[in-house]
Amino acid sequence: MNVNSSVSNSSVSIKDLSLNFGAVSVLKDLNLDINDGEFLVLLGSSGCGKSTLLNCIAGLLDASEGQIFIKGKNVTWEEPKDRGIGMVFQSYALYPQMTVEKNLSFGLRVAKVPQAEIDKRVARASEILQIQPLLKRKPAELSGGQRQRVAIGRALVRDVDVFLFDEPLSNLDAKLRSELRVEIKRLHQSLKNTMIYVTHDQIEALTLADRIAIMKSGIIQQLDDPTTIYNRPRNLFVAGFIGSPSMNFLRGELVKSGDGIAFSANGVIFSLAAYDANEVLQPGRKVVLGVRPEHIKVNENVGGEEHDATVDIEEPMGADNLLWLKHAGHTMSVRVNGARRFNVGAKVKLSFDMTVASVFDAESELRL
Amino acid sequence: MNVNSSVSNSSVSIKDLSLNFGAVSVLKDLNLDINDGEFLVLLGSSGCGKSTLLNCIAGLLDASEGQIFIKGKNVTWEEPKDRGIGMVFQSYALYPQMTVEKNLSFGLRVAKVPQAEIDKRVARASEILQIQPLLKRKPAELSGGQRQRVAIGRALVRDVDVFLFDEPLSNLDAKLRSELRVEIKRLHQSLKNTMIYVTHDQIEALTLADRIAIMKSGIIQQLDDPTTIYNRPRNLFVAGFIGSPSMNFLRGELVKSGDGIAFSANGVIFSLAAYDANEVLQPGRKVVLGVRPEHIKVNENVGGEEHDATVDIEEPMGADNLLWLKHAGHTMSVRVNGARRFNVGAKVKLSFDMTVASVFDAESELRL
Amino acid sequence: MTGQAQAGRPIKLLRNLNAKIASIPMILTALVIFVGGTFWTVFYSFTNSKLLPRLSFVGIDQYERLWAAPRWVTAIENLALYGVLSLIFSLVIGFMLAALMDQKIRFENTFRTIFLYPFALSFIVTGLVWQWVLNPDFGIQSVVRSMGWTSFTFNPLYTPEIVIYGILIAALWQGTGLVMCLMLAGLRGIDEDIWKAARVDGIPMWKTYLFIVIPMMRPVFITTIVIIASGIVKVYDLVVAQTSGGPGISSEVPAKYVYDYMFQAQNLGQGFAASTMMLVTVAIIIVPWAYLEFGGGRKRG
Amino acid sequence: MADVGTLNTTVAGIDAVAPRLGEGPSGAKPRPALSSRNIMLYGTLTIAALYYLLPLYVMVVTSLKGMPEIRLGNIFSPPMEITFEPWVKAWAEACTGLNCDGLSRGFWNSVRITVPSVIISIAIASVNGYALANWRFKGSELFFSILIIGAFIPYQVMIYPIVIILREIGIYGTLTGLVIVHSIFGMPILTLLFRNYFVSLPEELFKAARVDGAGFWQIFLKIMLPMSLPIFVVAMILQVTGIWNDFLFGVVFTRPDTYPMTVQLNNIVNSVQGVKEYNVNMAATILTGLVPLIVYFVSGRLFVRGIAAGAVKG
Amino acid sequence: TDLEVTHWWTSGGESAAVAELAKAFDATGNHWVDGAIAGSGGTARPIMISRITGGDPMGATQFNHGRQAEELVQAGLMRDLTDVATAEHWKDIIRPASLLDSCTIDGKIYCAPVNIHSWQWLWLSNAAFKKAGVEVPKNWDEFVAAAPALEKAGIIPLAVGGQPWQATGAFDVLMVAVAGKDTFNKVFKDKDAEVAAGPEIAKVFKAADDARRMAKGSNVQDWNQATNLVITGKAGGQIMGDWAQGEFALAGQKAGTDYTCLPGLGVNEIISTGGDAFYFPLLKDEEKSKAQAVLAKTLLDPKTQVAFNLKKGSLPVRGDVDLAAANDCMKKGLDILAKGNVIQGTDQLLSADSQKQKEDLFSEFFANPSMTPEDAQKRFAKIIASAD
Ligand SMILES: Nc1ncnc2c1ncn2[C@@H]1O[C@H](COP(=O)(O)OP(=O)(O)OP(=O)(O)O)[C@@H](O)[C@H]1O
Ligand SMILES: Nc1ncnc2c1ncn2[C@@H]1O[C@H](COP(=O)(O)OP(=O)(O)OP(=O)(O)O)[C@@H](O)[C@H]1O
Ligand SMILES: [Mg+2]
Ligand SMILES: [Mg+2]
Repeated sequence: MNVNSSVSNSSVSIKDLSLNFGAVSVLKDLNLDINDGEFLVLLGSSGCGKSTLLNCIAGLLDASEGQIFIKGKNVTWEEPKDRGIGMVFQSYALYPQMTVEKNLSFGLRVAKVPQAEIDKRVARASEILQIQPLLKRKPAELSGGQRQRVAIGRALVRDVDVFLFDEPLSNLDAKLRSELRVEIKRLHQSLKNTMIYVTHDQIEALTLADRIAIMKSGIIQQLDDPTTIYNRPRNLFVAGFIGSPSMNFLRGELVKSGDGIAFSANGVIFSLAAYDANEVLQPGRKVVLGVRPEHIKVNENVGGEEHDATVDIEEPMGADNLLWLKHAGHTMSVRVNGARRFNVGAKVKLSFDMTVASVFDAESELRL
Repeated sequence: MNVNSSVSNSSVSIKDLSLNFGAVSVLKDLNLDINDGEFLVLLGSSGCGKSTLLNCIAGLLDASEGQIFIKGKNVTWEEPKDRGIGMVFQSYALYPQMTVEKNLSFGLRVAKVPQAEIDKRVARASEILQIQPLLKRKPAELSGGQRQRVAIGRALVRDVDVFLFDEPLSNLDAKLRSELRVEIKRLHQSLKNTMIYVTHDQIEALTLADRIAIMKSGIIQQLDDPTTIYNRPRNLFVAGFIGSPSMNFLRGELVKSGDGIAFSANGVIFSLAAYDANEVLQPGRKVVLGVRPEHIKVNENVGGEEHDATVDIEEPMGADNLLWLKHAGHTMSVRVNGARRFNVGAKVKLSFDMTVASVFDAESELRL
Repeated sequence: MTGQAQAGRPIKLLRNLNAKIASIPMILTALVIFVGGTFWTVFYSFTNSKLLPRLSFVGIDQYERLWAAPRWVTAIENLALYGVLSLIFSLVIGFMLAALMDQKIRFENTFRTIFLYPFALSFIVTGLVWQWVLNPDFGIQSVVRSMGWTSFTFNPLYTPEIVIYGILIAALWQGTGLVMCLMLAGLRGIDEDIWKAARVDGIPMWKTYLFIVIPMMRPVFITTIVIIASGIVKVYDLVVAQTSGGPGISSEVPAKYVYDYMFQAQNLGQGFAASTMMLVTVAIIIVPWAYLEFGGGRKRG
Repeated sequence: MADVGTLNTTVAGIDAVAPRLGEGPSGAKPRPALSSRNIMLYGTLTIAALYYLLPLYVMVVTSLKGMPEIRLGNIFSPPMEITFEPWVKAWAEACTGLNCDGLSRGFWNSVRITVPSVIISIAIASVNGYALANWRFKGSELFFSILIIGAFIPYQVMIYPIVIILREIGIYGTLTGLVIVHSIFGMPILTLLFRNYFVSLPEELFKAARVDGAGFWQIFLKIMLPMSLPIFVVAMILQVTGIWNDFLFGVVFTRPDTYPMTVQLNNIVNSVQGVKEYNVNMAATILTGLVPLIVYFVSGRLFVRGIAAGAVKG
Repeated sequence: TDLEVTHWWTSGGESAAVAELAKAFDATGNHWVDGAIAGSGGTARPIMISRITGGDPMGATQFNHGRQAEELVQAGLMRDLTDVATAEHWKDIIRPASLLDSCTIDGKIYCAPVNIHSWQWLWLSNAAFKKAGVEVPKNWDEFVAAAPALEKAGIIPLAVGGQPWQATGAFDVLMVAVAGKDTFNKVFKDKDAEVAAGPEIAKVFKAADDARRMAKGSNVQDWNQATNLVITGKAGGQIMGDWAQGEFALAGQKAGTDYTCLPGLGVNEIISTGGDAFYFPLLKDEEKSKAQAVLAKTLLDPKTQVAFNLKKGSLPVRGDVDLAAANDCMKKGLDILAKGNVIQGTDQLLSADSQKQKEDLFSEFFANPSMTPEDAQKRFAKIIASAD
């Protein structure tokens, strides 16, 4: 056994992992340590390599370079079944010709686990997931949500250390998705396994994760807890990727203004007195100012100057109302309470909450 | 021409429409009047008959019974092309081997529209949709959003009175979806055509619609503007269908309480003094109380009594934070500001905003 | 660290050993029979082997003789004519039948069975039946004559100029059913919405087929063409059963030339040279296709 | 339930505004059964069907006539006097050389050849397709490409080398040898079919089984096979008809006492005793084609489905 | 012992003849397993050869004696029959001697000839000529002259089947008749291309041109179907080997009354002495080897020879048998044979390869009226030039 002190306290540890499909390099020198019992979400847009990474961890794809440790053991060349992982797929991947019960027990039967033990584990898993009434049915006779539950059960019976989920909820409709999301969260709270969860839905990522790894083109952009990711995105990409609608970005430069520093774009000045890290800001620097839609107040001053804007589009979404405003030559989205309604073309005053804004270097795109 | 006074002021009018597939009745005696220039959204879960209705309007399916009028003309037996409609499909349905330009102009060329006119219309449509740079490309070389824009363009060049959209955004990812949603909204504001839009995404429905028709099993449950639908759902189905997470429902009965009426469930009393229609409420009636997650306040009194609850699950979603609370034997979802965080197991106090709650008869399931 | 990992790295050849073992029959077939056999044949085409293969090289003599032989030239011409016509007609007829079948017709099963059943019959049987139907003394010609049109002449099998069409009729009868099936499967795979979009655009049915659906069915057409083409190159039994290459040499085909010279004329060298030429023809058509279709490797998640 | 209540109120609400049906067309557009479209459609199909049925009809009719009636001429006229003599003769009495037991002997030979050949060739090809779809290894695509190109190589090119190879292993002229030959030549197209089919199955299923610990054979037998009925039917039909109908291999790789039915058919048809006995020939022809025909009639529907699943991929 | 014997004798007369061989062999206590392969030599030979080279040889097999099995012998696949031949004195009884020469390679004998077939016969239907109102012709020229009359009566003058060897055979027959024995030998034995391109052969092509014209409309494939046209009076005549006689006999027709035979086309009474022979592949099984020897002996047994050849319509290979039962035509043949007016068959003179090329040429020539005799002759000369 290759027990290695640097990885022994993490459940899954990936060292310098690279993976190429022919000439295309999909994962690039990736490092990732996942703690025991942690719920880690891999978030990124389509094609960024999330599934590829997950498949590497599962042993379904061979790494081109690098190593993978699970529970301190080097499993880089182990068969999937010997890695102590269970996996749940987007399309459920239930064996269509087997009943739910057979689906759950297939892996155990293949591994020649004694029947009594199989029965026990199936019973336990189906109790946890409340699928006892479905045991005799075939997958075709189940609804999407039920299928996904069975798929989770299949990982559950294997009594593994690490659960891998590859977009398990993408095929479900919005309502079911939010229901199962809660169930998975509850499952994690009760099992306390390590879980690695791939998704491109940021709501899932934000709600489920202990930590989120945001990926782009095979590289992890930021690995942090959801709050940090949301409030202090490391770079422009993360800032734009997380949050719906996107953070508003304004390109401009830093200027001196009275006693402190301010941001100027298209001749409009925004005081940055309230910005949390304003000691690193130097005048003259080209920067991008990012403000989330919910941090812009309409006709309600939260400190700092007020800006004139016109309502361009209103999108009432029930609890919230989303406004698209024209302001000094760019469009801005602002989220207000669903009860507040505006007319298209109405003139309003905006106030920016700079305590929670972000300033990025225009060139390196890193947060300052 | 069968101009009929009762339909002349509406753009599309459907009378007693029924449609059966063999023995299965999919649409049942459906009546619907859509005003000129209105944006009507057909909202319902999968299989409820939305597409079927849209296809009937387009003339792609023959009604079993009933009539359809467009611009006052009875088109029940007309060919699709003669109905003055344009249609946009979920799968885009672009002709894959033709360039974007050919896709846009093919229908016109077949209809022997003069070339000059074709050029003019294509130019106009591509300008509106900003797809001029794509005109020479083939669909395979376009992104999903671009494809959908071309599909809209194809309807646009036909200069039609009525636009039909069948879940045009379902195949796009979340980010693109919200972008195109805004574009469609803008398009409607500038064209002012009648638009009928099928979706099962309530956000789309709420943000886009002038009026929403909520369907279930081929029957329209409620036809109203989004605010009414959201705030005063006609029945339990609509109330539960709209809003995410769903409205919280409590089953119980009405009781007298002091000076007014109150709701009682599992021994907990909720005063309905603030309910907007409390004059129709009679004590003793079995009812369901519905309160939306954002209308429950945590540790913040908005009037009425306070209720004890325990935090079961916390789902931080960035701007908002969704709490699942255990309260008197049932689970309740509550939406709070994203900055407010709670620990699982924390004890909190809830306060219900009854001014915006709904009370439904337990039997007829209609809102009181 | 890296050292450790390398130590654990198993020998490449042994990974997925079962898959490799299971593929042995395929590998053997590919290498020994298809590659080995082909090379063997090409190799011996440069010898003057007669009844038995022997290693006495004569350079390209066999090829010179081959291309000087009127029968070979006729065979190649016939194959080209037959190939082009049967390709076109199979596709056209197969597609039209499929398009008709796709109109939600009644008795679809019956019609499909009728169109498909000849495919179950061998070329030998097909050849015999059509020889009989086209026989001038008993078949169509005599029947039409007996109905009063005494000067009616339809005798393809004994008329050198048109004998290849007689064979074509039989080949189409046998093969179009399968083409129809393939096309039907392709048509059913076309997105329903495309049809709807075309109807809303007011595009007539035939234009929709011609300009939209057929181009969309490219993969199906390719598969079909490959299947038809591989049959065309090999056409042998049908000709033997129907005309034996006659009258004269007017319905000879290359495969028959190969067989005749290899076995009847006991001139293996000549037969090998002829088969090598067939192979070259096939390679010119097929290699680019196979490369495009399978060489690049399909992308998978 | 709620529906009924809502239905009534909803409809009532709208009813108050709009009167019931207006004038003009209503309901489904009438489509006469004898529209010109239908006449064209069914007319064309029927004519095509006649073309396809004609030879079968001629075969059957001819096989039921006596020779004198055939000589009279019209091949299309129904038999004036039905005789089963030709059938009996074709099945049990027709001679080739000194053997006068008709097709009956060839029938059982064909069965003995077809059954193992079909089973073995499908078994091999399905495993190939599965390995190619799910367990690619270095070079697997190359072998596959060779195989596909091999489908185009005229059989004549390879007969001679195969004769030599079989002779060297010492199984020339045996049933084993013939089964191997059929497996070899069925391999390209069958492997293609199976590969395409297995590629079209969701790959996640395969991955799930691997995570579950199933190996190469377990996944194949327990997961893939049960899902592959349509493609197996297609393969079975293709092979049964292909092998049953085979003439060239049957004649080259067997000996007279194991000649398959097609060779016997050819012998009977070509063993002309004076005048050609067309009725016997036709009866023999039908008898020979009967097995594949029955297979088609019975499983034709599955065939089309399987073709759609395996052969035609997007 | 069971011995499988392959052959391509499947027509009516032929199989009756084979039955005689089988009967005689079975009488020796062995068993003749019949391996008939229908079609013609062209179909059957490849199968036989691939079985022999493939290591699955039969007990005995028919070939046309001559050069068809040459290489098999050279490859050591065939059994040496010299011991049987010596014991049975084949050298003395077989006549003409060229038959045994064709079986001899490097001084060893490898086959047992069973019959002599000659190609040089014109078979005429008396009924057809009667119907056309002309005399039954006495030679080729008269036949050509009678053709228009036959045609007028709706009779095809000359029946030629579609199988390529029929056209080739007819041409060879015409060559002997028109150009004579010497030219024939110069062309086929010496492979003299100059003669083949010369005026003598041009005459032959002229005759072939006539034959081609007269053969238009035959519309049959097999030789016996063509013969059947003559038998039924649908055709005036047919150039075919003496095996056609079997068909006439089977149809119950009598030479002289129902049909007429003209050896050497009535021009040059010379016959070729091709024929069939049995070869015996080398077998490992001792028992079978012995049975092979028995079979070889049986085949040349006088009684077998008579019975077989009467049915087959061919001439026996030994001169010492009594053929009283022979019919007119056969007797004519025997006479010619006795006179020594014989030539070797083209099967013996040319390799199968050259034969095939010839077949290709003449089947094309007969089917394609637009091919001029001159062009055909040029190609013919080329084939002869490269022949071996
Ligand atoms: N077998 C393969 N051969 C070549 N390229 C591949 C293969 N599998 C994946 N890729 C490429 O690798 C990249 C990453 O793919 P991957 O499936 O990991 O993306 P993903 O992040 O899971 O996306 P999605 O959200 O769409 O599932 C993509 O660009 C894809 O095209
Ligand atoms: N051609 C058909 N034959 C029989 N039933 C059909 C047919 N088309 C649709 N249906 C049935 O009609 C019902 C309504 O279908 P429809 O497509 O209108 O639903 P939808 O509301 O558009 O759903 P989705 O959101 O999934 O698109 C479904 O139950 C469906 O099964
Ligand atoms: Mg993925
Ligand atoms: Mg739909």
